[in-house]
Amino acid sequence: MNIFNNAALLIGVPLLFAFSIPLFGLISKELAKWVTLLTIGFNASFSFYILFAHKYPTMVVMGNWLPPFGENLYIGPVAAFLVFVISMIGLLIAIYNLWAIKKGDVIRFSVLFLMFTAGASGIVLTGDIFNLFIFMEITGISSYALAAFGPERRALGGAFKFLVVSSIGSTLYLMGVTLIYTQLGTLNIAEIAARINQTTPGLLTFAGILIISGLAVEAELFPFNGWVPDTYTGAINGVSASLSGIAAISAVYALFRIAMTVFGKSGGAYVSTYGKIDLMALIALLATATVIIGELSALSQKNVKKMLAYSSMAQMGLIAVGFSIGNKLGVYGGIFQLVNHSIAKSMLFLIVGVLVAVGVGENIDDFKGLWKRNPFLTLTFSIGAFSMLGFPLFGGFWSKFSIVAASVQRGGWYDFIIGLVLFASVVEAFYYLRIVAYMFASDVELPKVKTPITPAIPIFILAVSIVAIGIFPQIVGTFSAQAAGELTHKMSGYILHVIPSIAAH
Amino acid sequence: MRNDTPALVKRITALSLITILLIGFFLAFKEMPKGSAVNVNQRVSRLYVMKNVETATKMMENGKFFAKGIKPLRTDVPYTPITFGKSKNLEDGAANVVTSIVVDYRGFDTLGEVTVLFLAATGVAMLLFGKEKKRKNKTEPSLIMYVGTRISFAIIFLFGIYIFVHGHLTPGGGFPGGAVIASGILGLFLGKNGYKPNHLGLKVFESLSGMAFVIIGLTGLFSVHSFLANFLPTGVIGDLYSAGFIGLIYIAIGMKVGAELSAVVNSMIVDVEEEWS
Amino acid sequence: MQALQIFLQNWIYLIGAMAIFGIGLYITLTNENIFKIIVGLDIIESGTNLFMTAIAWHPKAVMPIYTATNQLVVNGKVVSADPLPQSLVLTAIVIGLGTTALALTIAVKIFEKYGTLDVRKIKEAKR
Amino acid sequence: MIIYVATLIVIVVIMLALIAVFSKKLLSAIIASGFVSLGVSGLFFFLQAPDVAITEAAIGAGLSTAIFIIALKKVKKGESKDEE
Repeated sequence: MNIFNNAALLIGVPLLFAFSIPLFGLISKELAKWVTLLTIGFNASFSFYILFAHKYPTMVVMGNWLPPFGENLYIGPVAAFLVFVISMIGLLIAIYNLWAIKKGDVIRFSVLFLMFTAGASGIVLTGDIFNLFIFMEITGISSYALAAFGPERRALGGAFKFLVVSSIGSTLYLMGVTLIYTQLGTLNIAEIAARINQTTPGLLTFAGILIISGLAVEAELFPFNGWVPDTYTGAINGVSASLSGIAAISAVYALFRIAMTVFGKSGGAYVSTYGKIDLMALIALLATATVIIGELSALSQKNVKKMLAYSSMAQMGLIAVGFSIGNKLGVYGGIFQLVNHSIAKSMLFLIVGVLVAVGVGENIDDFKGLWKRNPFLTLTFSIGAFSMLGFPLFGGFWSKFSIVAASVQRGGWYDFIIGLVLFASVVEAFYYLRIVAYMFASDVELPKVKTPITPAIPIFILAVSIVAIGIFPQIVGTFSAQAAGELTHKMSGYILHVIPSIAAH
Repeated sequence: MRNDTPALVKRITALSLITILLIGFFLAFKEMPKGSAVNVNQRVSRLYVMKNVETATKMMENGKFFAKGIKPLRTDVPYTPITFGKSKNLEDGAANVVTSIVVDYRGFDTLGEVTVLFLAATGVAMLLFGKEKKRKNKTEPSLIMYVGTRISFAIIFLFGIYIFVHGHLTPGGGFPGGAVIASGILGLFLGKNGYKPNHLGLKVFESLSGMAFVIIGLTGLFSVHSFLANFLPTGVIGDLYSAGFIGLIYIAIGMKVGAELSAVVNSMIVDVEEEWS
Repeated sequence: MQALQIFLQNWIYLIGAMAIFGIGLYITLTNENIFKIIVGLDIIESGTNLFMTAIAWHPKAVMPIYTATNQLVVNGKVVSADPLPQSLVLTAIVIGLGTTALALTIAVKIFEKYGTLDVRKIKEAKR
Repeated sequence: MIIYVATLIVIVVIMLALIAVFSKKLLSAIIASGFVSLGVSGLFFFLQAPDVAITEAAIGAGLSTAIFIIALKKVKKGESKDEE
């Protein structure tokens, strides 16, 4: 057991500064934004240190009570890597916010954005099933408020819908957790995971369904994703970017941490779960439905933001399909796709944000002839679109390829699922390429637009990283492979790192 | 659901959904221990009640805690009897076991909980941000109301403070204490039209008490090498000055919750004109 | 009479919690008025809290607070109600208040901007 | 014996919740939900959870209802228009 308690600063420092930002805000509005930026920057550099000094797998013990008695954070390969990704995306969006958020209550917006990022990191880090609920609520409450922020009134309807669906979801999650507690008498993920076969199958299955439907709300899986299009379209673009680039990926991680580590059976060629029905198969079905519904709905959208929202939904479905295949290659593809999606989708939303701000607009027709108006944004948008489609030389290629290969490896009815997913990819290719074609091949003559410098920095960095991942997939690949090892072998990957004394039995 | 779904269809769908959910719950309840079968001794709370987590930790490290089939032997953990007003230097000195769990054994949850409330208050204030309009109530509250709320505020305030200072001894604690203080401030709003609390003071108070919580946590990290660890002596169970840092944290929580909820009430009551400039 | 008492001890709190939960869910799912939806969420919250406290209780439980007369441990066995779910409920109550306050704020803003509390009209106004 | 009192309270609470379902006026629905919270906080005493009971009474039944009513007051004009 490797304990590195200073990693608690990943949560402690953002909290300290979130509480003190109102005081900084008394001095100046700009200072509040910079404090947020620097705090997220601290998180990014600290997680970079953990990742590259190879400090993981390690554990943080809270209040000196060792698990399973107290609460703990667990930093395995998945958590270390995802916290780094979340903090980096958060940092880049914070840079964008320096430029984008000028009106309204900037100070409180900064507080909420900071805690949104920290909460998402907390979801990834935590080793306690109830603590996961708390972090879900931290991320949730800040995202409801952030989604409702903005001068446009359409933000409010989306935020309200999100709030209602999400609160019902978290209630269901809490009830599932309580049901498990009645039988096992513990809330620690590692102990529950080790003893999950001691519960009765009916209760276990029902609790699993409750927990998974609660987490599926934020992971945007069908049928709990009715809020996605309205909320993403209504929110200001920086918030949409962070919802799809930060909140969604932490929620998907939590979903599969529960499904694979807590409910999963280890030892087979692929992960399946205890209980009367196989929860992984259930998730696979939901995810496939999500992919198909998302892509088909995206096809008919006239508004680029709404299209991106549906596409985001579909991508989350694809990620979930990758994870739910349950073999190592599938999880590898899922995590790779998670990172690609997070980078590309947040970049696309930021680009739309810049385009709206400089007066181009957010409808597909407004994108006509954009190449002549602003080559930089056109190029970066195309890079993002190509990565989404999985073109070779772009990040998305490797992940989509691994997911397809994994499902072929697994065989059985996954052949059918991957057929449907590939069909949906064709639909996706159609609507993304339509925009790209509009941008390049239209001869509409319109005045040029300038790119503001500040938001161009994050967009540029994200675009470069997509191309870099496409050419050198091992940047993400090494970590994804380690992460896949952790998620598919729950005993050696997770439980023994948290409660080593279980090994004696 | 779709916009144009008729009300009847909507109701039937909702009813069937709820029925399925409730049937699932009752099937699950049948497998759940009920009534006298609920065995607290099999749960991790046994260790919290007996305040012997440290013993259990040692047993776990020696490999004596888990039996064959990974069943935890929680009932095997030895205990020393705890007498109210006599037992000294327990690992957690709070007489109220719920408090000891909320603040000490699972203090990290509570930090998160305070954050959730803080974020909710921040969100409310952010959405209702704008230039203040004058409140125009038709009727001014009577003099009795005015004087009465002012006098009762002092009593309510004291009662709130009592609740959170005694959080480790009696039922209550930071959250209800803060809520009581906020309801006192709500009374002040009702007592006088156009009542304005000191906004700057509230803000500073809220920030400082929140920071105090985190700083207590960080002190634990740098003195006992664990975030939110109890670094003060725990004293005699039942004394006012016992239970280590629980009192301090509950004071911080109480003040923070009071300030936050008052801020929520304030931003809800005051009419503002939105400005995007 | 004895059988009835045992039945009630085993089931009444769970049945009550589920009934409150179900009614709250029904309100939330079927109503168009934003305030009614939030009332539904509030009631769901109460139901969940009751459920979580009910699983901590057994008929011979005492309250989990050490006092001069209250013995929590008798013959090496804990006889009090389970304090852990109770502390979780404390958390859930506070989180529920936060959600309610935020929801109400959004509702007030929606009324300011759309002039209605009807969810359907908000959607129509958007297009 | 106390279980019969608890049963009675449970029945009352369920009826209050039903009032919240069927009431036409928003104010009565809100008050009913406040009383549901209050009833539940009474049940917490029978469930040997005084901490939870105090918190629920102060926060769930007290402040939450107060915030509801303040918000309702802000949209008072809309209520008569919206109710069919």
